[in-house]
Amino acid sequence: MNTSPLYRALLRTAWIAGAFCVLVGGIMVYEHFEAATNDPWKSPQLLALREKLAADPKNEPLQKEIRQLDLKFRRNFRHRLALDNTGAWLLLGGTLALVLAAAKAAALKKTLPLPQPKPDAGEQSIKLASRARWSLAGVGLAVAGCLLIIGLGNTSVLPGSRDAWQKLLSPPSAQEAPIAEAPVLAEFQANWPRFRGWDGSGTAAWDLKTMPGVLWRSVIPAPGHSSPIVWGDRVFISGGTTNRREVFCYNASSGALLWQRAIENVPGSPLKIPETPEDTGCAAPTMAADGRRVYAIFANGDLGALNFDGSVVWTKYLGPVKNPYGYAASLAVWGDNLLIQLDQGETRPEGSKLISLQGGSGRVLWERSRPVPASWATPIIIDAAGKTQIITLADPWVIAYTLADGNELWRAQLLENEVVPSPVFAGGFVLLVSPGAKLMALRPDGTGDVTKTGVAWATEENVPDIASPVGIGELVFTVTSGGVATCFGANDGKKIWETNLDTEVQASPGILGDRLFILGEHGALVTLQAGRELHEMGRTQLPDKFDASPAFANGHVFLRGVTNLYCLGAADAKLAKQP
Amino acid sequence: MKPEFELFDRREFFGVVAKTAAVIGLAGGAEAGAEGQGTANPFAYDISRFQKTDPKLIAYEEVTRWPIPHKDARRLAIGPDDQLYVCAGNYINCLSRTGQRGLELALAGPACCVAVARDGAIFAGLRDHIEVFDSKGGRVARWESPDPKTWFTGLAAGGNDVFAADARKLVVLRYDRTGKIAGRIGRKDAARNVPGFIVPSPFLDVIIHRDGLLRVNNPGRHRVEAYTFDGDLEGAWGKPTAAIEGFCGCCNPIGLTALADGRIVTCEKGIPRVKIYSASGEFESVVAGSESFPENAHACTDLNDCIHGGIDAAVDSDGRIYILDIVTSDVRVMKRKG
Amino acid sequence: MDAKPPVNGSVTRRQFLRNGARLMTMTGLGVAAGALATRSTGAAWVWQIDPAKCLRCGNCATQCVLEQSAVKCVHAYAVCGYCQLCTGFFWPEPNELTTAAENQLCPTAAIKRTYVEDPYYQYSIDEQLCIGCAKCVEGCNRFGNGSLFLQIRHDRCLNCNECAIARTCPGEAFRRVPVEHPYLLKTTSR
Amino acid sequence: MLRRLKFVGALGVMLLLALMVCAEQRFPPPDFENGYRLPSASTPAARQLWLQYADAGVLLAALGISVWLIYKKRSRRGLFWLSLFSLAYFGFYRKGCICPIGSPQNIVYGLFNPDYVVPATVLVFCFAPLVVALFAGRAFCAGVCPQGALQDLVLIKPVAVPLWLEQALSVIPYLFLGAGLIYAGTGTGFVICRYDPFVPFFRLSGGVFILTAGAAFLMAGMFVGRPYCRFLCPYGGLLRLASLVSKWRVRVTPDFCTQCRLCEQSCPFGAMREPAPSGTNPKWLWAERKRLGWLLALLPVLVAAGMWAGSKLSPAAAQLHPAVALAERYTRQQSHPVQYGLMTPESLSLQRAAEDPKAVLTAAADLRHRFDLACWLFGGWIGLVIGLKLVALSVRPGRTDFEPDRGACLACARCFAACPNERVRLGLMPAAGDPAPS
Repeated sequence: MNTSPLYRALLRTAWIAGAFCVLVGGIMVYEHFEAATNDPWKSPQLLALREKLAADPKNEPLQKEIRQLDLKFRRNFRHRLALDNTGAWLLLGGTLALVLAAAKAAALKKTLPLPQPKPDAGEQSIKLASRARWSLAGVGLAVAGCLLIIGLGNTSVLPGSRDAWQKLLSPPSAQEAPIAEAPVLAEFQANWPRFRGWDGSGTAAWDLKTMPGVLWRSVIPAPGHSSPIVWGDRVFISGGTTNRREVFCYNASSGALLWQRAIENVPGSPLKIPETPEDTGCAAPTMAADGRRVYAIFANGDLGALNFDGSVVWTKYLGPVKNPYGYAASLAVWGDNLLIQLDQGETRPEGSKLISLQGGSGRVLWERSRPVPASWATPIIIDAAGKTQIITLADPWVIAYTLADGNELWRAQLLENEVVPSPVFAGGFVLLVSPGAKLMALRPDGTGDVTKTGVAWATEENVPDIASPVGIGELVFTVTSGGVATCFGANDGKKIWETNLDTEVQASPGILGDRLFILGEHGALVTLQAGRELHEMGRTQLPDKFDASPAFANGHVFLRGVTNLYCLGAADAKLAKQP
Repeated sequence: MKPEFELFDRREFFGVVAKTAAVIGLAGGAEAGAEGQGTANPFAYDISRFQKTDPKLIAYEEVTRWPIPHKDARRLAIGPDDQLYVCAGNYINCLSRTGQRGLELALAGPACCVAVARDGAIFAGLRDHIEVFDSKGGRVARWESPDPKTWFTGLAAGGNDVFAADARKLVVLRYDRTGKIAGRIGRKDAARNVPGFIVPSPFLDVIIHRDGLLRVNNPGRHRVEAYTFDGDLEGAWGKPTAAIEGFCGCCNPIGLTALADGRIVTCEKGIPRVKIYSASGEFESVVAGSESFPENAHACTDLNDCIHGGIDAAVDSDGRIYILDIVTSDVRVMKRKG
Repeated sequence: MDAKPPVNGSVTRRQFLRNGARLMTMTGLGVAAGALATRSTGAAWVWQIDPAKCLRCGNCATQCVLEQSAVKCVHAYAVCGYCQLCTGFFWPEPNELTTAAENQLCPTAAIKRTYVEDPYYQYSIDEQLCIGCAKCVEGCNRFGNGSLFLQIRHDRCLNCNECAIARTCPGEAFRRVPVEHPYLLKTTSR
Repeated sequence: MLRRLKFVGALGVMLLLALMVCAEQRFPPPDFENGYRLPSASTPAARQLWLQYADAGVLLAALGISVWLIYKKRSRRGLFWLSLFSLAYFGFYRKGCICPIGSPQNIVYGLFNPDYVVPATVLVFCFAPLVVALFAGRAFCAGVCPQGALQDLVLIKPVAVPLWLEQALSVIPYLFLGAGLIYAGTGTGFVICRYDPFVPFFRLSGGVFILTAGAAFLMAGMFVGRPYCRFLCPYGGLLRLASLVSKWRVRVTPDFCTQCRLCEQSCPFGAMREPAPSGTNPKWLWAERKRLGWLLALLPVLVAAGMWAGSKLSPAAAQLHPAVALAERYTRQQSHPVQYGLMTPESLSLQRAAEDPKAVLTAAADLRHRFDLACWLFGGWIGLVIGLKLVALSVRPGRTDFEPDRGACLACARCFAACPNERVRLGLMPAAGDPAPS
């Protein structure tokens, strides 16, 4: 070991310089982390004192304490900056000394090269080269592996492929295109696109000729009171509970469950939804379809649009719905407009509104606030007095709006307490029910306040409180929840006949051809002659409870029971397989 | 939905592995040091405490709300027959109680303020002059201001006087019904110990209170000052604080109106809120807190500073308060609760 | 002088390849440099903050490579309202309108408040103390005329090729400005 | 044309109006009575433009001196003092930026980003060392680069790095170069500058992460010669490629080599190559030629594999771009909302994105397409680098003397002193006997 004094001196200076650098470095690192709490803006102590001062402003000692503490922290902060600056230069000087001393010491101990004979130089270089090649191949593999791992572990939520981007970036324009070939009115009439048929009248023109029998029956996986809607060979119903709400699609001829899709992750919709009253449940509003999409709304304010294949087009949260018994007004659809009567509020109006959306994109076309509390009736759209009018019922106002821009046409103060039965347009009149009080016929051609002038006739006999009326030609039929069916004259309101079906009735009656179908709550399907003479044509008992109104489409009657969906048709049709 | 019991699904598992691999990989190495810092900003200017109003204090609720015909609104006033006069853009619109559009006065320049006398005469304050219209909308007279740099931002029409608040020359001019200037109120005057107005942004307002005194807001001093018709300062109240009982920011209140029983309604911007004080200045209740003016509050937060915010209020004969939101250009009708 | 001068004066194959490659690289570099040179205006760039885009997020105080950030608050006196209660100087809930520590918003007391005349006060920034945290900028913009704003001070800034703050700025407020006009001052309140 | 003029005119008027409205809303400053005059904001000037041109001049001069010291004067001491000067001037005075190592990013950013004009000084700093390397090898690394000088200074006891490890590690500079250029081209940022371990020392301040990295490199630099230059510096990769085809090359001996092997261990950077025995043994020759054939055939396969692996990288690599990161956070926020603190960068940027989400997403889409292409190229580049290195290792160099490897040699002139002929040239040794005829 070369122990010349110079070498030992150099070694010692190197060690001292090294220790000095480590010391200064240590102090600076300590200062850096220790400052985490006592900088003037970060120190929790100072913030707490300020909160206390805000509570009682005149506290002198507290003010003095804050000022001293603030000054101390600010002085520490300046001190720390100065320390860092000098520390940096000290570190620089220290490392310079360390390096020079060490380099000089190493230079002293430098051994001169003594090349030894290398007999196998050739083979060695070839062996080294091949090992180098293998290590290079190893590096290549490692890098490729890294690339793949990073690629696979990609937690990016943005779409990967180009067309996924297209869909993300241009949802609205994509919908504009199919507007051109929106289904024509006849197609709406041929199907059952919304609650009680295309115009909400509960009637269908074709006839069944014989008493219908059950063709198939399918289990409904989720509870709900929404009526079935039918388009083409598909039947759609909605169901759900507070933690999951879904849309189900069945094949109309076989009853097979084609798909079910949950309406979830609706932007803005709270995860935990408030309890809805048990008898209404979450899925009371009936869905709507416009030939390209189906729309479903639920009691917690979630609204979803789905394609016929079940893929979600758009979802929207309409805000918390404050409805004492649970929101139940069904959706209405006309061309590409989707209408929602969102009435809210216990006894006073709380943000009730009528919203018109564009079906394709969910864009709000217009929105009108309504001076009414919560209601449960479904709006209907009629062509009367040269305008397409939307008739809405609520307590106390019946209001008509124009479909195009939602301006108010006329209003009448005729209703009170819980308005459940929906309006019907029959015999040139708008028939509306003030539950348990009056059945009235209103002329839809007025403007402004028509409370006194608009009512054609009114009757207090056998007024329904839940089921909506149904009319055909000159006759109007109603059913009370106690089971009393009555027939009135459409132009004068005179009672023609009445009968007691001795079964409670929740569902609204419907007319198929010339048969009046009344669906009892405990499964009794009663068929009466829809004419001036009372004549019961038949009664079948179904093993279920029924609250939802029937749907008539492509030759069948669809009924939604509490547990099953039933399809009834002409008895001689071949008995489809039971699922 | 991801079942809870599973620690994390396949994609996240690969995410974790990728993060470790990424740290050694180049792309990842770069990412390690790049992203901003933790979830808290130690320098955040936190006034969220003042943006939530104690529900017990809120005494009014919104009945309805309708948009106003033009953008760029500034002031509104109530006429004798409860008609609403809104000045927005170069127009003054008269709206019925239900928001239907009635009379529209087109003016040469931006309409800054409006007042309607008991006999129906409409006084429209433009930047530097006042135009007088009869109740049918016919132009009757044009009153010039004494100084070209005048900027009228508040008008009050009394029996036989009209008071015009000039935010630029910091004075309230007193006109008589013929248009002659009968006096100047509020100018800095040590002898009459009037401290003078501080008006950093163009919001000076004047109302004629039922107790016969004027009420003028002094936004820079965060006070409401009471003056006689001849300009003697009778008293002033107001405390500069963001807390609910004071006036927040650099220059509030920006709008005044009075209820039938003499209580005063104040409007503030920055933290947009409308409050009610007793005639002598004790804080009483809140008409609408900052949470019901989200767009207005936002107008002051993002990039442009607070010159686009602002609110004005007016009261009709049966106590309903109409609040004009300058940012959303709509009028809200507030009715006392219960 | 290559390893061993070629015997017959002709150029060896390896050397020919090398000359060809060199020529190609030279032309490549020439083309790239030419393309860029035609657009180059001889100017050089320095970093600056656009006050209209600054979101006052506090990154300027913590992300700069320098211990004490090169970003400071600058006061546009022409825009200032000289308010007695300056919301950039005082806490939102000031105890009273004095320069006592408990009323001041600035964590390092870098704003000097001097009386001009009733009722006006002048507010000026002490750059030694300011750490560029933008608390006063937010206060002034939120309630006042917005006369306080952040700027990079070019007597302190090292002009890194990629500014460490620009990388994490949420408002993308940093951009390169010519060396001769290194500031984006606020003259009117926009 | 006229239509567009009308449109621009209308736009102008509208803007003027908007300004007028805003300005009209705002008051001019209050008019003071006591003669107070508005102070004006101080605007200290940035570093003068001519100083930057002076830096470019100093760079060219230093390069000239370095070439002269290596080829004419052949003086190690001269290079040592030149590197000290460079450390002081380019490092501690100029604080590093914009240095040749970072400048390729500015060039690529300028090429792919029309609104960034590359300053002339950056062109000089990027191309001058490369052009010099095309003629005289890595003269820049020898004495002009401050980072190199700093590591040279701390080199105490060089340890030889085994060839297989050196070859493996020397792939990293090209990875870093590739990543740096694709991130610059796509406008993400300058990662080479961001992760330069020595610039914080010149600035005397920096983040804890980067300072510890710098200290670690210096510690390593005491025993492994210039670790950053050999195993990480991307510009070093470019200079290495340029010096492979340089006109002149550094030679240990001033005239001829007697294979005395005295200079074999003299190179601290492992760049010394001994003469390769002529390939007379047929057994070896045939195997080598077959291997070379296979490796050349493997090259396109490696490039294709690299491209495939690279394309997988694009979504992850794109997340580094602030605009793509914002779009990711915005989309993730829609499905799983996260509560960020008040006025934190994340919440503020989300607020800004919420004002016009479509623009944010379209921008992210364009960037993702650019990243797809860039990562595809990056993968191919890695495959190419590895393929070429494998080929280079299986080609038999015809060497007769001890001479430094063209690419690896940093022209630090340490090996000159080890050569007896050099000592003779310097007159330190008498000429021993007659030299072998050349």
